[in-house]
Parts: sequence; structure tokens; C-alpha cells
Amino acid sequence: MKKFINSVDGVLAESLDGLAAAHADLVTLGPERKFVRRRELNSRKVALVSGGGSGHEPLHAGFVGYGMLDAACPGQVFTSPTPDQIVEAAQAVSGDAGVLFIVKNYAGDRMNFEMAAEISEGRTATIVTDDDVAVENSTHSIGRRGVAGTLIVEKIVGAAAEKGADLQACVALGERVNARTRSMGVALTSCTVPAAGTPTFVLAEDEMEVGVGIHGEPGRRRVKLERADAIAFEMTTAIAGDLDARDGNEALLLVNGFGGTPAIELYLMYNAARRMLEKRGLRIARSLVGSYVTSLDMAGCSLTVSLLDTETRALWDHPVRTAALKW
Amino acid sequence: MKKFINSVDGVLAESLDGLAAAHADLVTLGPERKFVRRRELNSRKVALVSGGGSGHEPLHAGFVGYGMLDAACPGQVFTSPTPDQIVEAAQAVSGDAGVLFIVKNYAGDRMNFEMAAEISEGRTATIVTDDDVAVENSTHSIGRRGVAGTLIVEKIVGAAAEKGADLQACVALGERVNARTRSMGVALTSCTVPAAGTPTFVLAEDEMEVGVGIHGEPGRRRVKLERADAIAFEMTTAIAGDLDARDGNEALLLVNGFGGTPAIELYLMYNAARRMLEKRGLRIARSLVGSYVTSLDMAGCSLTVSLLDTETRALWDHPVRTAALKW
Amino acid sequence: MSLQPETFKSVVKLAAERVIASAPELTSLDQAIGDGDHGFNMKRGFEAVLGKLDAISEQPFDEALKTIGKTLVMTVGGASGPLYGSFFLAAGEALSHDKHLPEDIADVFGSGVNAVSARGRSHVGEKTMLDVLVPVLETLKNAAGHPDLIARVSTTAAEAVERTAPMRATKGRASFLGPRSVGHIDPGARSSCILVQAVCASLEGKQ
Amino acid sequence: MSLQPETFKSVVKLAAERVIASAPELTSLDQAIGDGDHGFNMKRGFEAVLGKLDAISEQPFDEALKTIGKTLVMTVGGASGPLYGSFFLAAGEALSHDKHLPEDIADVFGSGVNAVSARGRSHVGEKTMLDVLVPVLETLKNAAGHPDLIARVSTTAAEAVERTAPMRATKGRASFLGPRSVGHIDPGARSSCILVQAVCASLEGKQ
Ligand SMILES: Nc1ncnc2c1ncn2[C@@H]1O[C@H](COP(=O)(O)OP(=O)(O)O)[C@@H](O)[C@H]1O
Ligand SMILES: Nc1ncnc2c1ncn2[C@@H]1O[C@H](COP(=O)(O)OP(=O)(O)O)[C@@H](O)[C@H]1O
Ligand SMILES: [Mg+2]
Ligand SMILES: [Mg+2]
Ligand SMILES: [Mg+2]
Ligand SMILES: [Mg+2]
Repeated sequence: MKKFINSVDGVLAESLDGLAAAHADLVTLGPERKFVRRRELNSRKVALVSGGGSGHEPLHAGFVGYGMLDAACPGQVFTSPTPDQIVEAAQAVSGDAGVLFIVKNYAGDRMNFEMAAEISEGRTATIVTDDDVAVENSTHSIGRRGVAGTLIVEKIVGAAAEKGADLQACVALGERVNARTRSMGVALTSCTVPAAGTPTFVLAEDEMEVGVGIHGEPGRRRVKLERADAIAFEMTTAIAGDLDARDGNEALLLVNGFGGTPAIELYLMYNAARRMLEKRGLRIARSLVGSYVTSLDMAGCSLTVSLLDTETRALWDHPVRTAALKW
Repeated sequence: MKKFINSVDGVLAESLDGLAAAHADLVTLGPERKFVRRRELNSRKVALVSGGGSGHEPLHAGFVGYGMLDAACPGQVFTSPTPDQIVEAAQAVSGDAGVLFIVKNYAGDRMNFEMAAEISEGRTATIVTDDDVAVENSTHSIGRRGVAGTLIVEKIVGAAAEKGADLQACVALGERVNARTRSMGVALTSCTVPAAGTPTFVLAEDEMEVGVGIHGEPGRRRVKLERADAIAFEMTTAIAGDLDARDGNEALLLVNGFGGTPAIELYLMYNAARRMLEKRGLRIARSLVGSYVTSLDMAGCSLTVSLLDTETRALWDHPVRTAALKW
Repeated sequence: MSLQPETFKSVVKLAAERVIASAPELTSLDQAIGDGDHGFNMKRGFEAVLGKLDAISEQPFDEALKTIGKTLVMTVGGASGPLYGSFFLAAGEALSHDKHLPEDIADVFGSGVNAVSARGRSHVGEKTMLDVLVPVLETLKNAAGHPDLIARVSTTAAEAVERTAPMRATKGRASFLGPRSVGHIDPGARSSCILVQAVCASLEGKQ
Repeated sequence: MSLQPETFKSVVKLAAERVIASAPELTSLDQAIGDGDHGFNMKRGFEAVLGKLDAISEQPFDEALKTIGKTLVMTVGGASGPLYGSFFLAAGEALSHDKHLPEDIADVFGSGVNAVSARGRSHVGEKTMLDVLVPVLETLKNAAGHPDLIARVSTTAAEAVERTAPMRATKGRASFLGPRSVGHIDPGARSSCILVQAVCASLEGKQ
């Protein structure tokens, strides 16, 4: 395992300390590092609290700040945070307008946030994101995973909350955005969980894993490494086939790196995906390219398409001041 | 070689097309993709033109926009751009105040920019960055490499140019910033140049290369992989030992990923480096953590320390609107 | 003969130690169809329990179980934290309501199992810890009072865990794999088996 | 006997082909002490030259050399682009000033070498292409008019390239390696040798 670490046990704490120190103008750490919260709170707005396992940096702590989250609860690497973290974060940032939990659809995340909501005083509501089309959508199962589309929900609802939307409106908006957002990921290499010390899975030099999530879970299938266009085609086809998109629809295209893939490749993938989506009649009105929802050091990327309307586009454009997103 | 590419020959063009499309609000591509320039030009300010081999994204094209560069010339991967690219970029963006070339200290970059300056009509001046303390500083040799510190020079001089500094003032400022900036890098893995198809060097699972540049050049020495603190100690010691820093000096600390290293590790390194620099009496007044000056898919990072004064701190804080840096 | 505090303490101690020692096995099961953290999660949680063992063993059993539950909830995280946490919280709660150990073990255990099912919105056959916990509960009911009860429970757990291999997961992280989840033992089922067998071993005095 | 246009064309063609064919070797030399692009750089440049070969061979020699130089400057990039470009630009320029081939070859070649040295601010002994170009120039001067001239030039180039191995680089990318640059042949020296030997081979008719 080749990582910049001191000890397996210290990774999370030391990394959080670094984040808090590097962005001390924006965020501050809660006691025992249970959460990262905005430095300046606004008690009149709906408080947005997210969280999940660590290893996906900058998600979520990198999205704490004006126009996006109020607090983020980092769990151990790939492990949902515990209810006490979430309750304390909610307590620290909530005012009179209630707390909105933004939760990625994993059994662990959902249950821990659910327990937190049960314990929390004050009004709470929850949005669950489940944008990963690589997973079959079935009512018998837990359904799809929440992956990089979560960023888009957090950004757009964050802007609405900043502008005064109430808890109910935030929930409705978040659900609308989530319903119009789809993602799919491909891994070229596995990630290595620090505590495990070895890659979660092993791919041959000519293999890739299609349809992976963001925790090193195996994907849909393992195939021979393909050209970028072929990969982008499979991903855009799966995404578009599942989105209720019409000709001329405006969309946001997010090309997200998994941590081990450099910008030069992400822009190349963006170029391929954009071309293909435009051929399908979508208008790419907004774009984001970078490593925002990572899977430790995994080489790979995901594509996310989110359909926009006038309101959500304006909310996407609304100013944001966080460690990882600023405009 | 595991990369998102279609063909070795197309990497650069497709990636540039992606960048230009994703950031069409900020930049536009020159003919034959010879340069990337700002969409909105300001003919009264000094025009900043940089460039160099590709493979370091977002450097330099990601720094084109308000408050930073006016144009960037991307060479082939790790290969300096040609004089015609530079001349045409300068022509496209220069107004009456002249053109400032910001050049990293490599034989190829210097010679190509020099030829361009010889051919260019209008006033030009050049700043050469050479911040890499891993290289011995000798008058017999070409001297030190320009690495991640280049970003700091581009940002600070970019702000000054935006605020109306003339060509001479920009040169003096750039040289001052460069003189007060030092970097050092460590690689955990080699990068793979697409056209080569195999890693430039091979490190064993328990080895790292100390003092690498950003082109996969071997570094100072190959040693056993160490703990993050030990690595940060060696780097901060080399940097601080070479900087004319006094107790209480304000500094900017940049922890830069080489492309294959995720944010969780960069923040951990930031945490280690900050602690050590503070022990040496520096005050870390500004911070930047992320993959800004990369070496394709190399796992590794560099530390850069730049001493600030009231003027340069304000220029660092000045608004910037580029693909990769925004505030 | 009612449960003695020293017995309770040594049961908890052995269960914790066994699950901590099994961390690498649990992790590698979770690497195959999950995210590879189940071993660390359980280790973290039961190390916290061990750290409080003296305090726990001074509490009445219902409170002790709730403390274990809370400790797991607050240290484990992931899916297994709320699930094992809910199990012990609910079992403790059941004990508070006029139940006694060992005679009401099936009721108490059953409350825990129900809590897991409620919290996880899951049932037998979905390739989760319930596929060990529910069969164990059946045996606790069916073989209640039987002199072989402890041995039977232990065997049930061991057999049940193997039966998760051919199942297709519809809950938890393995569900994302769809058909690719088939052929692997569920890590949570395995940790349940380890816990149950540790309790059995401790009670039978063969540590 | 003056240089014939067909001879000139076949010399350029062979030189380009040989250097293009050597791209993998040049790349791997550059991977050891540089950044691994010298082979692609030279290939890109000389492919561009080959693409213009017909036009080039219709130009007067001085113009033809300048076209080659300009083409290299505009397609190679890196350190080698401006250096080889300057070489050919200066050699063409020398030819324009009342020099003739083949009799003034040492002067013309010398102008090219001077241009490399000026552009690179470099001298013999710094482990660069100059460590082949300068010895070749010496031989061109010293053995001028000698019936063995071509063979001697070729041998000089081959021997000179080997002598770069023990040198410590002080110019170019290899200089960053300091003492670690010792023990490797300089890639630019090797490409110069390939070009020089291709010219020799073409002129001697043994392709
Ligand atoms: N909905 C559920 N109901 C019952 N058990 C579940 C459920 N979801 C997950 N599990 C159990 O949790 C185990 C995984 O725990 P763990 O790896 O610690 O958490 P995570 O899946 O969040 O990484 C699974 O093997 C399974 O037995
Ligand atoms: N200052 C210089 N003077 C002469 N030759 C040089 C100089 N710098 C570099 N070279 C030559 O250029 C060669 C490297 O060319 P190339 O790999 O194409 O460019 P780069 O070093 O920019 O990647 C070196 O092997 C050396 O022979
Ligand atoms: Mg987990
Ligand atoms: Mg190069
Ligand atoms: Mg798990
Ligand atoms: Mg080179």
C-alpha cells in the first residue's frame, strides 16, 4: 500500500485536521472531530447536514460552506458515521427552520441517519440520493446507490436553502433533482482501504470494472479495457436510457474522477460524453469536471447527467463558497 | 497502461477540446489548438502568456481567466510548446501594455519561449520560475526546475496585471515571488507517458523517489517508503533551509498532488507540513491543497512554501476566475 | 439457576475477543461482496465494549445490554452498527419488561432479532445477518429446555452461515452486486455466527 | 562535382527515416535520464520533414535547409526542436552567403553547431548533442578532402556518442539528476549520431 499516511488509525483524524486548518476561513471541526461545520452559521435558514463514510473527499466536508452544506459527518473510511455524530452536527448548525439530512442510499447511511433523526430534537427531514444506474432498480432490494449525483443535490438544495426555501420546499426540490439525476462509474484499478492494506479487488493490466460504486464494490461486470469513446458510450447509453430526457432538454454533465485519475483524462472523457449526449438531443448547459466524489486512490471515473430547468440552473449558478466548490 | 484515451495521438487534442467545451464561459481555443485563451480580453492590461508540456493539468490552461493568465500554450505531453504557438498566443491576447511570458526553467521551455520572444512583434518580457529545491542550484548548470511554485507566480502576477501593473512592475513582482518560493516533490509511483505506454521508472512496492520533478524524471534518491511525517519533515527541512525565512514570516503553503493522489492524503500531508513549518516559526497565512501541477497519473505530491508580504497576500486574495482556481 | 454476573461478563468478554480476532476474516468476506470494512467495524465496536467491560458487568443485565447496544451504535457505524446496536438495545429493553435470563432467552433474543429486521427493513433470505439470527432464534424456541440446547444453537449458526453463500443479496451493500453476490458467504451472517458460537462456547466453559 | 538535388533528397529521406525508426531507442534513452519524449519529438519533426520532402527538394539548398529548420522548430518542441531547428536554419543561412556544398561542408556544419551552442548556451562536455556535433565538426575540418572523410565522420559520431555515457550532465533535463546522470548515453547525442551516420550512409550509397 502506497499512501501518505502515518498510521492506519490516524488517517481520518489527521486528514480532517488538515482540511480544517487549510480552510479555517470556511469551516471548523466539531468536538472529537464528529463533524465539520460552517464557521459562520445562519440560524434562519434550513440547515443541511450530510455525511457518510470517508474516502470520498472532497465529498462531503469539502462542500461545507455558504451555498451548500452546513455540516458534514465523516465516518471511518467507507463506513457510515454514527448517529451521535449526526445528532451533534444537527444540533450545532440548526436554527429555527429545521434540519435537512442528505443521505446517500446505503443501508448503513440510511440507518444511522434514521436513528439520528429519531433522537434529534427539532424538525428534521431526509432526502435519499440514489443516482447510480449501474444498480438494478428494484422494489425488492434496497435499490440504487447514491454516488456523484449527491453533489448536485447538495449544491442545488444548498442554494435554495440559502435563499430562504423552507424545509418542505428543500425536500421537494432535492427529490426533484435526485429524480432527474443519473450516474455510472468505471474503475481501471481498485482502491486500497488503508486498514485493509491491499486492494479491494484486483484487475489485470487489460481489464476494467464497469458499473462500480464509490466503495471499491465490484461493479456490473469485468471486461477488457476499452477505448475512452466505447466507455463513454456505454455509460451515456445507460444513463440516457434511464433518464426521462426529451430532445432539447438542458443538462448538467459532471465528469467525476475517483481519486487516481488525472484531469487530462477527465477532460478527454468529458469531451467524449458531451458529444454523445448532444447527439441524443441533450443540451449541455452546465459542466463540472474534477475529482469530487472519490473512492480513495481508485483510477476511474463516473459520469453524471442531471436535467436542469430554469429554477435548478439558477440555483446551480448561485454563489457557493466551500473548500472544493467555489463560484 | 490504464488510461481513458482513444489513441495515443489524440490525447492532447481531445482533452483540450473537453476543457474548452467545459469552460466555454471562461476560455476559447486558438486555431489548431495552438493555445487556450481567455474569452474576454482586456487590451489595456499586460498580457500573461504561459505554457509548457502537457500532462501537468490543470497547469497552465486551467489557470487562464480573469486574475491569472491570458493564454496558455500546451505542448505535447511533457514537451515544450513550439515558438509559433507562443507567438500566435501572444498576438491573440496582447494589447498595448506588452506581453509577459511565464516560463518554467527547462531547457526546452526556455529556448522555445526565447525564440518566440525573438520573433514576436511588440514588447515582451519573461519571468523564469525555478522553485525546485531538489535540484542543486549551480551556475554551471541550467539550475533548478520550475514546478508547482509557478502557480503562485501566475496567480500573484496575474492579479497585479489585472489591477494595472505595467510590464516592468509585473516582471519585478514575478521575480520577487519566485525568489521567495520553494518546492519539493516525492513520487510513490511513476507516471506513464501515453506515447511510451510504460511507466517512466519503476518503484518497488516499498520504495519512493525523493526530489522528483513533474515529468517523471528520477529524483534525488530512491529510498524506502516512509511515514507521512518523515516525508513531510524531509521536504519542509529542504525547503525551509533554502528559504530566507525569518521567525514570524507569513507564508503560503501549497500541497500539490501529482495526479494519482487523492485529497484525503493531501490534507494529511498538509497537516504534517503545516505543523512542521509552524514549529520553524512560519505563520501559514494562506493555503492551497489539491492537484494543480500534476505529472499525469503519478502518485505523489509536492510541497511549496512561498513567503508573503502585505502586497503579495492581497494579490493572492484578489479574485480569480479560471477553470481550476476560483475565488 | 439464574444467570450470574461473572458468567455474563465472561460471555461478553469471549464474544468480543472472538469477533475482534476474526476481523481479518470478516474483512476479506466483506471485500468480496461489500466494501471491506466489516472486520474493522466490528473490531472497533467490540474493543469499545471491552473497554467498558467492568462498568458493564456491574450493571443489571438489561442496562448492560443497552450499554452494549449504545456502545456499538456509537462506535461501529456502517450497516452493522445500527443493526447490532438495535439488537442489544431491544434485547435489553425486553429484559427490562419482566423477562429473565436464562429462561426467557428466546423472547429476549427474539426482541433483538425483530429490532434488526425492523431497522434493516429486511427478512430471512436476503443474505444478511438475519439468515443466522433467525435460524438461531428458531432453535432457541424449538429446543428450549433441551439439554443439548447450547450445542444445537451452535450447530444451527454454523449451518446457517453456510446457507448464505448461494443466496442473492437484496439488502445491504451486497445487493448492488445483483447476481454477482451469489457464491459468497455474507460477512454479517458470519459475524453473527461468531458471536453466537462464542456465547455458546463461553457458557459451555470451553473457551 | 557539386551536390545534386537527387542526392540531397535521398540524404534527407534516409536521415528522416532512420531517426523515425530509432524513436523507441531514443525514447528509452530519454526515459533513463530525461522525460522519455525524445523519440516522439524527433519522429514528429522528421515525419513533418518527410511530408514536405518533395517541396523541399525543389528548393535551392539554402532554402531547403531553412525549411527543414523551420519545420523542426514548429513541430518538435522540447529542447531538441529549437536546437535542431537552429542548426538547420543557421546552416541554410551559411549556405546563402556564398558557401557551396559539398566543398564548404565544414563551414556550413560549423554554423549549425555554433547555433546550437548559442541557443543552448552549452558547450562540449555538458552531455548533450554537442558532444557528437562538435567532434564531427572537428573531423570535417581535419579530414577535409581526405578520401576516407565520410567513413571517418561516421566513426567519429559513433565513438563520440559512447563518450557521453561517463559524462555528468550540466545542461538539459538530465542536469537535474546531477551525479545520477552518469552512466547513461545522452539521447540527443544519440539522435545526432543517427542523423550524421544516415547522411554518411546515403552519400556512400549503402542504405
Ligand atoms: N438491511 C439489512 N438488514 C440486515 N442486515 C444487514 C442489512 N444491511 C446490511 N446488513 C448486514 O450488515 C453487513 C455489513 O456490515 P458492514 O460491512 O459493517 O457495513 P456496511 O455494509 O455499511 O459496510 C452485511 O454483511 C449484512 O449482514
Ligand atoms: N542546452 C542544451 N544544449 C544542447 N543540447 C541540449 C540542451 N538541452 C538539451 N539538449 C539536448 O536535447 C536532448 C533532449 O531532447 P528532448 O528530449 O527532445 O527535449 P526535452 O529535454 O525538452 O524533453 C538532450 O538529450 C540533449 O542532447
Ligand atoms: Mg462500510
Ligand atoms: Mg520533454
Ligand atoms: Mg462493509
Ligand atoms: Mg525529453
